[in-house]
Amino acid sequence: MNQADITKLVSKLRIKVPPTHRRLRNPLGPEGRLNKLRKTVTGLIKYERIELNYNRADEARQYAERLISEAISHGDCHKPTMEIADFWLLEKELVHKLFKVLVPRFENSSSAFTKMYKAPKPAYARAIEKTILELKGNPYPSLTTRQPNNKLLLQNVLLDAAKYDYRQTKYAEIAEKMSTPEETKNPDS
Amino acid sequence: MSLVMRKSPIEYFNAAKWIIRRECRYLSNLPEVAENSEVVEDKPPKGRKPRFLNPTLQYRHVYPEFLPDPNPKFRNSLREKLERADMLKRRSQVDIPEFYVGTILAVTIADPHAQGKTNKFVGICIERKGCGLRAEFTLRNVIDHQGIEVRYELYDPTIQNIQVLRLEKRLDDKLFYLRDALPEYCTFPIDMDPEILPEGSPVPVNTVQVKLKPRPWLERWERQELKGVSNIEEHLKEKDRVRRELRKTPWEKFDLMKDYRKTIPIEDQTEIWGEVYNQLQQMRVSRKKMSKQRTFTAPKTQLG
Amino acid sequence: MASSNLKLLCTLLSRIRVENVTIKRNLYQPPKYRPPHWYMPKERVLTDDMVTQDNRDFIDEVRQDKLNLQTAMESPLSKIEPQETVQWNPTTRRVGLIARKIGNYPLWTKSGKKVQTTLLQVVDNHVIKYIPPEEYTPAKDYKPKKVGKYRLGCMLVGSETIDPTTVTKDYCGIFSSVGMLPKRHLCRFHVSPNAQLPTGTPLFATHFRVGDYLDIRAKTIDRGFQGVMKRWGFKGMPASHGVTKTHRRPGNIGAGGEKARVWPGTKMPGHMGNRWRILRGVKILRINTKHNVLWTLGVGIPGETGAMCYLFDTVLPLKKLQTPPPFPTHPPAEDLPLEYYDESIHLFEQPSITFEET
Amino acid sequence: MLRNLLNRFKSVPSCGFHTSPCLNEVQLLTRLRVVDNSEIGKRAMAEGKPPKIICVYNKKRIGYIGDRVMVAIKGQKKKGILVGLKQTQNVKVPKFDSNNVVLIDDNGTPLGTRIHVPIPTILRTILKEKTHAKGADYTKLLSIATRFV
Repeated sequence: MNQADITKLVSKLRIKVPPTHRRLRNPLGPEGRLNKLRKTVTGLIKYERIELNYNRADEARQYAERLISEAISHGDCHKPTMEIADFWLLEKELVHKLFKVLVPRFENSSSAFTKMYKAPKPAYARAIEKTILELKGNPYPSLTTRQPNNKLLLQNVLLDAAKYDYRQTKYAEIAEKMSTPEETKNPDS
Repeated sequence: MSLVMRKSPIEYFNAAKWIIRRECRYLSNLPEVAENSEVVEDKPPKGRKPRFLNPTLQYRHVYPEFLPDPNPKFRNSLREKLERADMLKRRSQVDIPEFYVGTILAVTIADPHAQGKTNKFVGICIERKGCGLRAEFTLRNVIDHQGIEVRYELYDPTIQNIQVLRLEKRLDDKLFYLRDALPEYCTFPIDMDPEILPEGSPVPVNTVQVKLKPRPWLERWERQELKGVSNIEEHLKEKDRVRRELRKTPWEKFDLMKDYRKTIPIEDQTEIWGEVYNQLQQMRVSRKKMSKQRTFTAPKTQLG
Repeated sequence: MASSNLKLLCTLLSRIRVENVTIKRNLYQPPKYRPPHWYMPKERVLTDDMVTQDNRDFIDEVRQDKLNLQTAMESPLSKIEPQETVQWNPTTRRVGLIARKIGNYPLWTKSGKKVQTTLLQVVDNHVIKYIPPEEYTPAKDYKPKKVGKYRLGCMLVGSETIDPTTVTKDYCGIFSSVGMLPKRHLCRFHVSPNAQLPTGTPLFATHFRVGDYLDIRAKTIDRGFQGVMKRWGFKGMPASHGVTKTHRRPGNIGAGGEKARVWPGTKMPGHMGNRWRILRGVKILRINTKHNVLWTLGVGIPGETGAMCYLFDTVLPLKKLQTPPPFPTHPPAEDLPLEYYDESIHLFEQPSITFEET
Repeated sequence: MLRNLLNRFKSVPSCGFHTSPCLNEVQLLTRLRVVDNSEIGKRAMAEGKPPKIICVYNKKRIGYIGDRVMVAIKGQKKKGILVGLKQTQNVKVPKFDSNNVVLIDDNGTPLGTRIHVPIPTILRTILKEKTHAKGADYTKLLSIATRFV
């Protein structure tokens, strides 16, 4: 059992973090892995919605979340945070976007900063799982269809009826309970 | 100040010895002036959220073993809770003081090999590791020109007493390089007297830089970016410098998820400290009262 | 003449009947997996039912009401008079518990020795059903005995109540037929008929006592496909001295001559772990009655942290129960001490250990 | 110069040697430090020819604390007891910076009259266990120790 690192303080991520990292096979080793992810994180911050392979998306998502949460908690006057932003964002104007646009956008949010969807696979082809990774609050139209008015669907109609019955029996029970103690009380008094 | 702590009149002689030793102390034994570098670190820069200023979070430096192992494979909230409760129970029986790597400690244990006797060891703490009830620390000293290290478990019930002789920090997290340093840097007298810091002062950082013995070394110290070693470059060859450059991993400090997987997030920490803060604080206060009482009562018993 | 012969032949041939046709089959038939007869498939494909938020809340409300009813339910044991219960004898087998492994930490004995312990939490255990020996036919028995020959009955125990909408209707049926909510884990224990318990009896960690020995059945850690060095502890081959490409390989796997084949059971690479294993004779050192946690000696309990394990009284002859345990189980009680300790264990709230001169 | 070298090294992929720390085990031909004041031991240490292990008297052939060893010292065979090891030790057992040995004769009597370094107290138990009623008495070693840790 190892001791936790106490020199650093980090905020908790709102996404599920696997216990170990993915290797993302690369001839340059861990350095090459980070270089790969840097490109993806830069793209995500720049375009706000990207489509890519699942493994890389899931890994890049964690780094993007951490980058934004660091930016939120330390601000742009903190030198180490600035260095980190400088490393992760290959296009330097995105550093401004991170601190000026994304930090105000996510400062008061209580959920994750990014969202990941499964992308449709091509039919009749052996394809790698594709995903769509996006920042929340992006200007593009939503990817999911809005919930239609489903009140008149059969299951809902039946459930409404069941609910009515259930409530009625419940009220009846409560009324019975209310009335019985009074009856028992009356003979006492 | 140390005179007040005396328990028996015989030790007045020891006190005199201490005062003399104070004048001709070893280089490493010199306590440095309290540095205010920490205070600068703690100052909240602009834009920081107020939750960073939660004072209970500072307890992580004093009681690091209360934080669980960050590996999610080993985590379980109930087990951690039970473990913390057991740790507090043990702490209520024995005073486990605040200490850091670099602090000089005296540990007294009941000796199972010599019945009815205790065994005291004085040394500098060179490592603190493990979490929960498994927490360990290692003491090092040079006795009779022989370097000796002893590893102790923090919550071992055979420990009778842990006394801080000099509370200070060093520049590095682990002081394993003392094994390869000249022996005077980790030589401490066995009958060393406790030095008491003034109330409320920050823990001083000892900025002494040790001198290493010539090679061969136990580890490749040149690759570890140590701050507490002064003469590392003297013993290096060109080959070693090249290898050091090759082995450097400058990208590692930007690996945000690696940091994240090694730490306990703030939200979890505030929960943990909120649970144990009150009890720890109470224990501290009662211990302080006890020690004050002792200082007043001890001389009376001597007279009587 | 020839045509009449032909006709005769035809009639003869038509009279031939095919009987006793033997079809050549492979002699080896792998045993078929026969699930126990109370088994029902549990997993269900979750679909979006397009239920309105209002109705979703209603479903939640009903579920919560049912859960409250179950938690408020009194243990059926409290209705039974203590005189009615049968006495325990060394041949009876009691019901077991389902527990979750929640981690390890050390305890110290009174002689100052450190012992590693594994913590097992008993979560929300209830008796679901008792199948008497007359009706019970174990699935795994390849020599089926006549029904009614079994000495032991079968007790179903479930742990951790779950949302009924997340499992199949069939699986829910096992529980709803006896008036319970579905449980995440369902397990059977062989029990003596006199140790049977009524449906809905809650089981606690106090079912076992401190100092007793357990058998623990659990699934080992799944390590995937592994080579011989990790799976069987082979030595491998040297890193140098002219060895090429055979550093972690098994080497020879069989001899020539008459035995020129690989013998069955040869240790080879393959899937490692994720198998049911029983660790027998594990001592209980400490019990917490509030959280229902057992501290057991040693770290050899199969599975990783968070794995489920089945606990029952040990069958080892030297470690069997000597004195009558809580029988058939410990009834729910309010005024229990918070923790029970084995007498060899040093309590953390006791003063430090000193070794007295003898 | 440095940059040239760097570039040359960078083109070569690094070989995957293990860099785990050594175990510091006491085994055959390990050099020891004699810590008592026996004549032969003092002279051997002064000449810079410390004794070598030629046999460890246990089943594992790796010396642990309190084990009996045979050493080759100044052309002679002597027996000794390991009283301090470099190897990582259990909790509360001291780890020394050198592998220390105290020379004894066949009866377990130490050759010297004083041990000038601390001795681990666990030796009290270990040596008592090793001493049998009619065999050698190793506990004599404890009486010449100056200090226990």
